[in-house]
Amino acid sequence: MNQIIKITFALTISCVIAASAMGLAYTMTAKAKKHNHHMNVYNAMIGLLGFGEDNPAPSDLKFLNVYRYIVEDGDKKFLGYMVPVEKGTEEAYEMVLIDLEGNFVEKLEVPISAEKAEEAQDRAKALQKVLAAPKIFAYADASVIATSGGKRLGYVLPRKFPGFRTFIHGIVAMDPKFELLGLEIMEHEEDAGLGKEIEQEYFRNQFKGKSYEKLKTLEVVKKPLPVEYKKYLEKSKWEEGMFTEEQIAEIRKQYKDADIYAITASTISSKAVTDGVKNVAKKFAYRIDKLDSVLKKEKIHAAF
Amino acid sequence: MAIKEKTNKQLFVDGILKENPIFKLALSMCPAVGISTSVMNGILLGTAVLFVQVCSSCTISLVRNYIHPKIRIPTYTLTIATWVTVIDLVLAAYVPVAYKAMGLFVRLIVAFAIITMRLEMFACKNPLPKSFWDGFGMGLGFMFAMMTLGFVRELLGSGMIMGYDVLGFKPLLYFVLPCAGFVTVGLMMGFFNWIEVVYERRKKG
Amino acid sequence: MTESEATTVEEAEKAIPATEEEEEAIAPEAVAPELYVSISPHFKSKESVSKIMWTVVACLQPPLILSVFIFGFQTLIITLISVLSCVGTEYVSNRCLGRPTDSIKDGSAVITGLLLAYVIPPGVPYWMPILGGVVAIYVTKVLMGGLGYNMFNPALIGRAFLVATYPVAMTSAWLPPIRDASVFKYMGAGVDAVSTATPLYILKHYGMAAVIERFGSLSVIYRDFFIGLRPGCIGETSAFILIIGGCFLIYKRYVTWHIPVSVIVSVGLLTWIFGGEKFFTGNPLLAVLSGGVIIGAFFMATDYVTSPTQVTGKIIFGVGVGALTVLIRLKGGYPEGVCYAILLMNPLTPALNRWFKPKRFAPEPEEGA
Amino acid sequence: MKSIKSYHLLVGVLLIAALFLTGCEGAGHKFVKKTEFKDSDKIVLTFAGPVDEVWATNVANFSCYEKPDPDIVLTIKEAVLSPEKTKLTLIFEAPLNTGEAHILSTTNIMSEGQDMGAALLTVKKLYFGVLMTIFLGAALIKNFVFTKYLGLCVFFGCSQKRSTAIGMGMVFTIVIAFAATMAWALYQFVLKPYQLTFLNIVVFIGLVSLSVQGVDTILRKINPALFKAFGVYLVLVIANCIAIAVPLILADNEYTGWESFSLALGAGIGFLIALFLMACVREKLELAKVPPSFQGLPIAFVTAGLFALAFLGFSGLSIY
Repeated sequence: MNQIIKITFALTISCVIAASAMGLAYTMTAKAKKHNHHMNVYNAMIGLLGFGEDNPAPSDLKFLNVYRYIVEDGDKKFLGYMVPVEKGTEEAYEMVLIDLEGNFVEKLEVPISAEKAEEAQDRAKALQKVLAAPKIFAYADASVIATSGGKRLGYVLPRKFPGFRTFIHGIVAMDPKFELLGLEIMEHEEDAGLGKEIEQEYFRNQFKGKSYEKLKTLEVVKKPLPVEYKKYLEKSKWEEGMFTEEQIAEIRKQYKDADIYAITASTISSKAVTDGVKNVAKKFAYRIDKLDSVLKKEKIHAAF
Repeated sequence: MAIKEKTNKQLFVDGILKENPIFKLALSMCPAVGISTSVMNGILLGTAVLFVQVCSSCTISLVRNYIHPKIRIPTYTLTIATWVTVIDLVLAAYVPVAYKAMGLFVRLIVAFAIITMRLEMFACKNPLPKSFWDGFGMGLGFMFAMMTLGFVRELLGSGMIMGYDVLGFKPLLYFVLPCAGFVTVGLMMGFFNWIEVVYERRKKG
Repeated sequence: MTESEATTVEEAEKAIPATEEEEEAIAPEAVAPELYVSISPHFKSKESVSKIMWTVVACLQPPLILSVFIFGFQTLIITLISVLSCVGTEYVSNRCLGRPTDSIKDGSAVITGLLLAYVIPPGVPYWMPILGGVVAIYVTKVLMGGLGYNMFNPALIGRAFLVATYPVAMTSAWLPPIRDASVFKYMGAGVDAVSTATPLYILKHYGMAAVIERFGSLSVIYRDFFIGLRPGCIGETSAFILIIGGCFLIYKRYVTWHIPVSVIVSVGLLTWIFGGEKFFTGNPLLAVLSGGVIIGAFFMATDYVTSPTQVTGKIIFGVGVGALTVLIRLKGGYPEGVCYAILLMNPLTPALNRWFKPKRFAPEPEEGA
Repeated sequence: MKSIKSYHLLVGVLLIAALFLTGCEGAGHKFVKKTEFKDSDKIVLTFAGPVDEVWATNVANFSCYEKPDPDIVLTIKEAVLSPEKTKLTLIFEAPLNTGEAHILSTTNIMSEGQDMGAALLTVKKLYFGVLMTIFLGAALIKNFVFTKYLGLCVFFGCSQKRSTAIGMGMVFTIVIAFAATMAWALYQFVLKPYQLTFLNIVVFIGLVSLSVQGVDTILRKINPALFKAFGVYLVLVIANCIAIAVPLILADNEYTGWESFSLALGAGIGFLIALFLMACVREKLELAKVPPSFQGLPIAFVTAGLFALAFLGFSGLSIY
């Protein structure tokens, strides 16, 4: 009996010590982790918009989040956009309900601060207050609109789409005319040596600069990637004087309307990414048009 | 076993060569096969294992007189799990790129046989400095083995070393594929056995 | 990739370290009169192993000759390189290990070389079969203890290795058959310049209609595929010649009919059931004639060492190969699955042998384990 | 134990797998028997009776969208009715995202002049199919041993003899299925809501040890014979990294309860298969004249590498 008490006591003590050590580590790292994640996404977005060391981002660059929800009221369905609006100097959020045909339905103020709006749980709590019982809402996705000096610089869309193995998490960036600014692959589980090549610059950068018209009919071709084009696409490997301005302009012109060259022996992964990007861009372009016209008509002063 | 008479230096060197956790003791094979696709991966996971091994060894060595023999193993597990959690959190917070590269394996350090084994065989019987050197040697031995494997696989598989293109082409894609890990480890083990035979022969002759 | 060898210190001392290409090793065989324990198969006929092997080699010649007329002269070169690579690896590694080098005379390395060449596309670069041969012989056979001990079919391991290492060449270096008797047509031609797609690839990705569009009406397809006029691996295309060779082996009783028949029947049957839009609408004849079913059934799955010895075991083995082939073909990531199906069934051989051993008349011994 | 021969077990496993494979499906509307995806761009509707051809082949009668995108109606290119008029195939312009549920609404269904009412159908991959995919994925396609390299210490330690391999594999399967399901519950209902996810590692490894202890006690009481045969392997389960990897994976991927169970069962069966195959080969290898410096573990590793090469054949396999 004595022994049991002794063992239990020892175990409890060690568990408490271990738990507090882990708790301490957790509290010390939690903030850094969040900040890191935030910076990671932020840097990816900045990079996609074309800013970098030699082309610093403007100081008034802002990323504004638009959250899309699906709202059900009985058997009626609406799209709910939670948009940041200008209200004096402060930023506030409004929920704009739009029916499936794109007509305005309702406008609701969401009591939430800009900081808290980034947390899914806080958003849900705030929305619960304005979208009362019979209405059900479900989060769909978030789109980021980059603005500077009151003008839109581009759209950044973090999305996931099906790949060859599992889902691919990527970020698609478009300019206000829906021309593709770039593609970043964040997470995926494609095969090493094969589908994994989708993270390579020579594949991702092929999407850069494709016009919206071209994008709609973008295909994957099973042809070897031209050597010169590949060199051009691998921007991080550029050396001083490798390309003259004219050469760059010429390559850009030559391949502007080219289809996507498939990764050798991984046509399925290449096609999955291409289809995913196509889908993301098409859906977003369609929706932002509808949303814009509603905002204009209803005189809602969105922050973007 | 003559472990107890060994000096600190011997303990350290043995961990790297004679009792190399991967090539000699054949423990903790999972990461050796799994993520030894590049030298960098080897260094990263090696550092993590080194940290956990040294910290756990020191902890156990410090409290070795207070551990009740009946709950020895649970205590080891708890100690290792705590240190693994700590390094897991730290890596995720400060070196997210490395954390992503290693995936699940950082957290799986908790199930690596080598660490538990060193605690049971060495740290619970020896004072702090000795346990420290033993743990340090074992950790470095693990790192060394991982780096060797990573070197072979990275060079043959993608023609690169530490991410730098040295060959300019990819000689044998097979070696970066998951399935190559087994064959590489098997061949390397055979190679080390052979080296040992040659070494012994030289010493005798 | 440096592999090495040595027995004991004393023996190693006597040995001269020999270095060659990728293997270096020392250690002569400890030659001592010993009780020879051999695992199955135990041959009781008058036929020696080497006679059987050389007969198989002879049976494998017609497909080679035909392939020269179908795909051009370079198939002969590829085959020669592959055979030389296999025999060379066997010789060098046995020499280094101190094993008797006359084992290359038994012809098994030649068979491996031939089969390896027969299951790679005709448009691959010439150095590729060298690599395949080294892996096939050294890793699969020599390391496992030589002839009779390999667990997997060496030629197929060679192929699987090449597919994993050079997926692009191994899945796209197909050539369209030559119909104008110009055997030097593709010599030196780049792969991309002439590459085409195999019927199974077209079937998997574009459907039956595309196959018919590409190769002509069904009756033409059956005729051409039976003769061997289709894109495919070097030695697998001609069902007709392979069947004649296989039947000769069966007639000589070097192999029994169980495995080939069960493989072919199960592939046909399962494709018929599951291969179409609806159940029972698949095309069994096309499934058997395209891809490597025939060569796999007659020459690979029947390999003495890696297939069961008893009738029940043989049939289960064959059906397993057929089922896995159809599974990979219809649902898997590759258009053809014969190679992997055989490789996946090979390790089951010892278990099948044990489960279906012939009835013993003596009382069952106590299980020691 | 003596009466159970190893191939009986194999047959049993196959039978269970076959049972799993024959699932049944529900419906969304009384006249619609079945809705399913086909290929990448088709949805097939099966009706309880023949429908009017004029109604069925008019694509304007159907509208379909992905569940999270109700505002974007997918374009249907063509509707094809089967000769017996009960099966309608809707062909879409673009490939569908079959991972997502689709909502398909129809105008009033016309069957032999009768109006059967409008239908609002949900088309999604069968939940059972999802479970099977997870199960087969863990057991074959992404076999933990041959493609994820986990549990190798136990894999090489216990694959010398077939009887050991089967014993270890079965014990492991039972323990992992039990532990992973518990881990899932604990993670979903305790750790996540209270934001204690940083305790994952400790809690999961504790749970595995507890399950081992639990199975040990239960087995000892209920079936001493079985315990005598399998008891030795129980301790080894803790040393197997698959046992800790499975709970971590299902926590990372937010699996549901059934999905977690399938994953754990698949992982266990996959481990059993790997052990069994390896044991078959290693028994034979013992008689082989393997070069001396490769004897033992090195050759076992090379063999495992060849297995992994053969298992590549399963890559990309998608049954559902």
